[in-house]
Amino acid sequence: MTPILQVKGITKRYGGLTAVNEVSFDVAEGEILSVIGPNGAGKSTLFKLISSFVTPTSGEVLFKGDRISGLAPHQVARKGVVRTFQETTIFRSMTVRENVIVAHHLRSRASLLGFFLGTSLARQDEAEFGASADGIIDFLGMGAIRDELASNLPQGHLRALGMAIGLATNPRILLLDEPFAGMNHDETMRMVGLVRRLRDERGVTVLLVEHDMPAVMKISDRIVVINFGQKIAEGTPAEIQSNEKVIEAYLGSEDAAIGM
Amino acid sequence: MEQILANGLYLGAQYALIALGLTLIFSLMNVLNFAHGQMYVMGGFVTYTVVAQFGLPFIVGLLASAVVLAVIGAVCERFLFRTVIKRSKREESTMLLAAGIAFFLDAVILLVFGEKQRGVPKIVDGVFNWDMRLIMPYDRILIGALAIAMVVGFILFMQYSRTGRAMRALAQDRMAAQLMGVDVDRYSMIGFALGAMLAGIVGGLLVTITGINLGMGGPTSVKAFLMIMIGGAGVISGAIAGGFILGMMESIGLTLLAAYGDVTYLAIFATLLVFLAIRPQGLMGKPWG
Amino acid sequence: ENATLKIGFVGVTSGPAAAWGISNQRSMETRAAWLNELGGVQIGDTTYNIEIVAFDDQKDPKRAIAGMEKMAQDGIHYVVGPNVDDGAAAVRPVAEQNGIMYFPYAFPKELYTAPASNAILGMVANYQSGPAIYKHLMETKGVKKVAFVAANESDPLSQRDSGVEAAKALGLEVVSDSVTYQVDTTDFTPVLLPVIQSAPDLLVLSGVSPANAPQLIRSARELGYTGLISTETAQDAQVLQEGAGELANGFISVGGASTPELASDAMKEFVERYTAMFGEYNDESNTKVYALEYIIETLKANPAAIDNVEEFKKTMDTFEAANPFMVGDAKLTYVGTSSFGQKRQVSVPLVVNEFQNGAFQTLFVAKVD
Amino acid sequence: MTTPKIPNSVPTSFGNSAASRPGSLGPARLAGVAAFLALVFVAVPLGIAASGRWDFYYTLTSVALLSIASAGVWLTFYIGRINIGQGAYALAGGYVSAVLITQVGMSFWLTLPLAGLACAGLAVLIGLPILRLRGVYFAMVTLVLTEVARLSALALPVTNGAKGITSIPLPGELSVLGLTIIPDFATLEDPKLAFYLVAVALMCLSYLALWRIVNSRLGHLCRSLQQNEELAASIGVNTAHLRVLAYAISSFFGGVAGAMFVSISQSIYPSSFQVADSVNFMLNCFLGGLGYVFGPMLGTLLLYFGWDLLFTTGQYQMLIYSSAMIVLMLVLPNGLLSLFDRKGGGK
Amino acid sequence: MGQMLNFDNVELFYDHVYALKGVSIDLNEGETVALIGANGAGKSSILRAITGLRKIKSGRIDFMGERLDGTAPADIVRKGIAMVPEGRRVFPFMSVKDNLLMGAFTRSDKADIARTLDSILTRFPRLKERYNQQAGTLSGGEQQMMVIGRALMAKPRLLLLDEPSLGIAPKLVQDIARAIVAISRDEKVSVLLVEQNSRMALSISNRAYALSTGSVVLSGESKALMNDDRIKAAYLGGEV
Ligand SMILES: Nc1ncnc2c1ncn2[C@@H]1O[C@H](COP(=O)(O)OP(=O)(O)OP(=O)(O)O)[C@@H](O)[C@H]1O
Ligand SMILES: Nc1ncnc2c1ncn2[C@@H]1O[C@H](COP(=O)(O)OP(=O)(O)OP(=O)(O)O)[C@@H](O)[C@H]1O
Ligand SMILES: [Mg+2]
Ligand SMILES: [Mg+2]
Repeated sequence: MTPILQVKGITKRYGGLTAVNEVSFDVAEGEILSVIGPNGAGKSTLFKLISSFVTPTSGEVLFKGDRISGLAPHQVARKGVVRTFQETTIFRSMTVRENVIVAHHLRSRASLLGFFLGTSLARQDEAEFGASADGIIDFLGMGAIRDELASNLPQGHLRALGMAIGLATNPRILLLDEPFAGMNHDETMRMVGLVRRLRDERGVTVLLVEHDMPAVMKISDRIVVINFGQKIAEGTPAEIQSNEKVIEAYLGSEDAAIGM
Repeated sequence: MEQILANGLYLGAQYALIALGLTLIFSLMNVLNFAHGQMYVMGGFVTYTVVAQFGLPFIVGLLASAVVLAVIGAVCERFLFRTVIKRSKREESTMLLAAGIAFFLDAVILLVFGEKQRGVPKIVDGVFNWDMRLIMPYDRILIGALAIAMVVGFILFMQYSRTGRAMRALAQDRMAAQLMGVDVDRYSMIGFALGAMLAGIVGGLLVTITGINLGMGGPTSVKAFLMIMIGGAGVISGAIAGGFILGMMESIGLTLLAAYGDVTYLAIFATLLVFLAIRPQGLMGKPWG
Repeated sequence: ENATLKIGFVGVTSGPAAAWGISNQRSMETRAAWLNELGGVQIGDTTYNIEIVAFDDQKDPKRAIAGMEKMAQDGIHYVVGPNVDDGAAAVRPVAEQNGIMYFPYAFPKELYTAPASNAILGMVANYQSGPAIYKHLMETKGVKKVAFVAANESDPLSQRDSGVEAAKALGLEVVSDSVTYQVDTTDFTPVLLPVIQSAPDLLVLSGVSPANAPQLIRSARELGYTGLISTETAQDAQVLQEGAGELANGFISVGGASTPELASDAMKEFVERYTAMFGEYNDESNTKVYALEYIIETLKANPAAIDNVEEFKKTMDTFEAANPFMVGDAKLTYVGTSSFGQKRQVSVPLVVNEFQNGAFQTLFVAKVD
Repeated sequence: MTTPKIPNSVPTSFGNSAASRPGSLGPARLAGVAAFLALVFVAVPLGIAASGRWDFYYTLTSVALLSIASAGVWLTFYIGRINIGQGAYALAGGYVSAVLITQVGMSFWLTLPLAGLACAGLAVLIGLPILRLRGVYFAMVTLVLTEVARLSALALPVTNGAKGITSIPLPGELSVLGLTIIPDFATLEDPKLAFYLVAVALMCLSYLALWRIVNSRLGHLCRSLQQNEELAASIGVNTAHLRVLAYAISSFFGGVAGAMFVSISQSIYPSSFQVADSVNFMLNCFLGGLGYVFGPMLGTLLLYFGWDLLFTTGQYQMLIYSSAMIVLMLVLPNGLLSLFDRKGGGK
Repeated sequence: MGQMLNFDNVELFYDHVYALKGVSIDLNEGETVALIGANGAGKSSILRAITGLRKIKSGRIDFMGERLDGTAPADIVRKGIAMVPEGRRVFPFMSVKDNLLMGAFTRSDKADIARTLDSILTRFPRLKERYNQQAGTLSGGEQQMMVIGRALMAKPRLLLLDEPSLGIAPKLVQDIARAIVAISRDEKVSVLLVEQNSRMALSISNRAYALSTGSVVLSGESKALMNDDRIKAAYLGGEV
């Protein structure tokens, strides 16, 4: 089976700083893969490279064997590689439902002119988007806040909304940047369940960046560890937890923190 | 060649001073002050009144312009901009306010100072003439030097004084400045007053050379916008660079393109569009969102 | 109680170009107040008080149309203004549809040439004064080479073009005519440098505004230019004095239609009354007082014209009345036949002045036909 | 199947009337539209005939046309760009129409859409580089654009330079298949009413289009762009394309308004639309309220009429006008229509 | 050890967000107190309320026996409270030197300021090396040192730190933790520490409060909390 996504020797430099340095890994279809590493290690940059928000200095990303590096972000999104943002990025002055509906853009069959004129195809589209949005909102358990203005939402719901926006684009691969941040333990565990269901029921491949180790260990099929832009380890959660390099660079040894 | 450079330098000095005030206000409050040109005109008229009507020395006129405009600036900030910024949903609302103030100042200037062109007598006579290669009247040299001195003074003030430091901090991070104990309201007001004052001082300086009239406001604002676009909005060094670059472009363009008629400004605008397409944030600016 | 005769004014009285319209409006108001004080004017069997209805068009042709509509609405048939080419052209349809005669201070010939017939030029056009001045200077000062500079705006540019044409027709050599400047220029040295280098005997500042004139003169002199400088528009002596001082000596411009030698007692009284009402006199009002006078006198000559401009037009061809503002037996008549093919211009004397030490001195006086 | 309901806490449409669904024509909205149409097409002419205030025709015609141009500016606000350059397109549209009529001999009615299209094309060319700019940078560049338009009109040969184009004939007859839809204006007793009717008809069409845009997917996408361009891109929106599209539509409105004005004044000069006009278009939008489709219409009405009404205050006109503007800004910084928010929004 | 800060039943809103739902905490002189809790729990809001950046809806805040709420932020700094805000908030286009001098904005005695500056540069030698560099170009760790130094320039009696470990590599986190301990010991400054890194926070503080969605859910001696099962589960991420 060929991997759905291949990252091949990708590098990104900003001036003198190498944010991502020769990173390579594959992602299999239907896999949940976490990328971890210290702050500033280059994880978000890596996601931006995969979703083509930034162009790599060298190296490339292949989606189903086709090169997607260098395409415009909306083209990559169109192919099914969709990213949510680390910062809670949503359309602030739209309601939850509007947010999700607008995110259905990629699925429109009618043209913009069609929508303008209100052709039957356009109306059909709108109706479908509405229904699908409601489905997604219910799936993520946000039914009660459907018509709330996004700027009024608490942190936790913002994350969920970010994910809903991502889902609305009908992605093949969803890139989640710190989806659990801002959630308490219970919420996190519920979210973990959701992501799992997403994969199981909708067949979405998930890449995520997360600092919440219990969650990462619980959810991931595999983990890639980045430090100073470089991949320093790759493996199952169990392998990573016992990897000396990772403990030293990221997880930290327990008494080092307390020993003062 | 020498002449072109000298002309550019002289123009640049006064432009830089105009742009400084505009960029200061912009950096502190994110307000694009449409009334900047009108403030400049106001400054010119105040100096005119003090010098030509009351017969007082030029320097007194200049001081009066500075004070009057500082007060106007402070009042605008305290009673108008502050309120609107607090209450409006979109930052751009301040543009409407600034435009309203521009109209208002235009009306006040018309009522108070009349519609005529005014000027004060030359402060120094004579022309510096280097072999016909470089011709520059002494009063222009003096005004140019004064303008450069003020630009330098302003930079030193912003760099080394407590107030200057506070304003720079305010411009870079309002919240952090507040945490340092900077009274942001007070310093916003001071900054606005200072920006208006700079406009007034340029008006006062130039009234000895170009005279002043009601119509100079709008075009001055547009030129000042040009300069801060070239240099980067909200950046002091950018404003200075923008001022001098525009001055040079004008000087060079007018000399080289004279034969082709009315195209100097078209050429400048076209260059600017191309430049901004390549470098949207200007020479030294930060990208703006 | 007298009836009221409303005369309109549509022009710019606010914003940057306020100066142009304000002198119009004020001279009309001064004259109207004066006439009313004298008991009004008798037209036909009725005695009227004059009321001036003024509309500020902000120098915007779209607003000028609104102003003209407003005049039509008020039943006004005689309007002074607008002050600029675009406004004057824009109000033409309204004026013609509503039977309004208007007196623009704008030069485009189409406004006054048939089929247009409702506009009457309120002053001497530059293509009339220009040749007179050039000719005078050719004869008295031996001028051979002439250079033109103009602001990069409609009115000055078209004045430059007709000036160049006139100069060429007189056999002058035009050494520079492509240099223009932005009205907001603060340093004219770079602008004038190439002009001066073309070494003209006469430098013409086409359609120069009072604001720019002193600076241009100053820059030219400071660049070492020693030739003649002239313009075909009116200037303000005080502005020249403040802005250029003695460097402006010898500067030739078209004066208000009255110099000390020409001014009658009525003109002197007008100046006094104007100054009393508005604080400061404006030399341009010497010219601008005429439009109202022409309207009233023509109506007196043919009372039927009071609400019928066709009657007014008929009267124009033969109209003649005493000119109260000039000494001697000067007359108010309509002229313009040679420029427009029909009488669509008020006859004001063409006074060419020379600036000397803070005041204008008459160089020569001519008449336009 | 239900059409999506956009709750009324989001001000996208006039008045936010509680029961209305912007995507469709509910009975309340239909009644409102009918009332509005009756007002502008029937009540106004009747009122003018009754009162004899014929001058209002031109005033209202101006308001209608200026509000079309303002609607364009509003649309650029809707994608998060401050546009102070609409005067440039109004001027360009005016010139396109004037040149086509006087030099090609084309019918005015044909030049009207052509002027709009030419401006849209121009907007694409200019928009491609400058729409990358944001915030005040875009605002300042567009301000300069107005000046560029004026200087170009002075410099280009086809525009007849400083002398302008004058004596442009009135709009001729518009007939389809031999059926006269609009009579030759020159044959009309007084074309004022005709101009008024054409102008308000254009205005209604423009606002209908704008309203459809805002309430269709295009509008939602524009809003997404306004709020977060990066996120919009990540959900597959071609942001560059959309920006240029919105800007082109906006300029189309400007061009049409400009062309229409030319036919009224029968002349055009480089100074026919200037920086002051561009600023006014922007102010109209602010004043009416940026969150409301009909904001620019109301803003134009108020600003334009405001000036006219103050015409009796003589030399204080400007002072009073600008003071009123400042006070309005202090009291209602989010536009006039934000008044409706408090009553109708109900949060 | 007298009571320094008393935060009594405080409620705070952002538009419609109910961020603090009646929170009470206190802090004694010389003490280091930690606030831990998930993102959005309201930790930063507590600091914003203390520094006056955000008005409180109800409740009261006292500092050294004087009422604090309602006072302007600038005056609060003068009373001796300095804060290192979330996300560091350096003045990016100012030099390290000017950034530090900004910290002493409320002080006027030049000689005294110079002394403080010296002691800070001695404590953070890295800053001395970067003295004239633009702050925006410093590395994250350096920036964090600098903003702590900047806060100390005000000679505060109470230092508020909002997530000083954010964006900092684990090794540097240790340095910063050590610096905090040293500062509170040497300068006799009380510290209110907000941290995501609960393990670090608990290890260097005397007492701690755990917050969840705007309310205090647990409080006590840090050592005790460290071994509390609930804390372990919710904040320490179990056994890693
Ligand atoms: N546009 C940019 N220009 C310059 N440097 C950048 C840019 N974007 C990121 N960097 C730098 O690249 C490095 C990696 O940043 P990145 O955001 O990918 O880190 P991260 O691993 O996601 O960290 P975190 O866990 O804090 O989110 C950092 O040093 C950052 O400062
Ligand atoms: N400016 C604001 N406008 C609206 N809501 C806000 C604002 N700032 C904070 N909030 C909300 O208030 C609540 C508490 O925020 P606060 O910043 O105090 O949390 P925190 O515990 O510091 O979280 P973090 O760990 O993310 O810093 C959150 O729900 C947050 O979304
Ligand atoms: Mg990241
Ligand atoms: Mg926080």
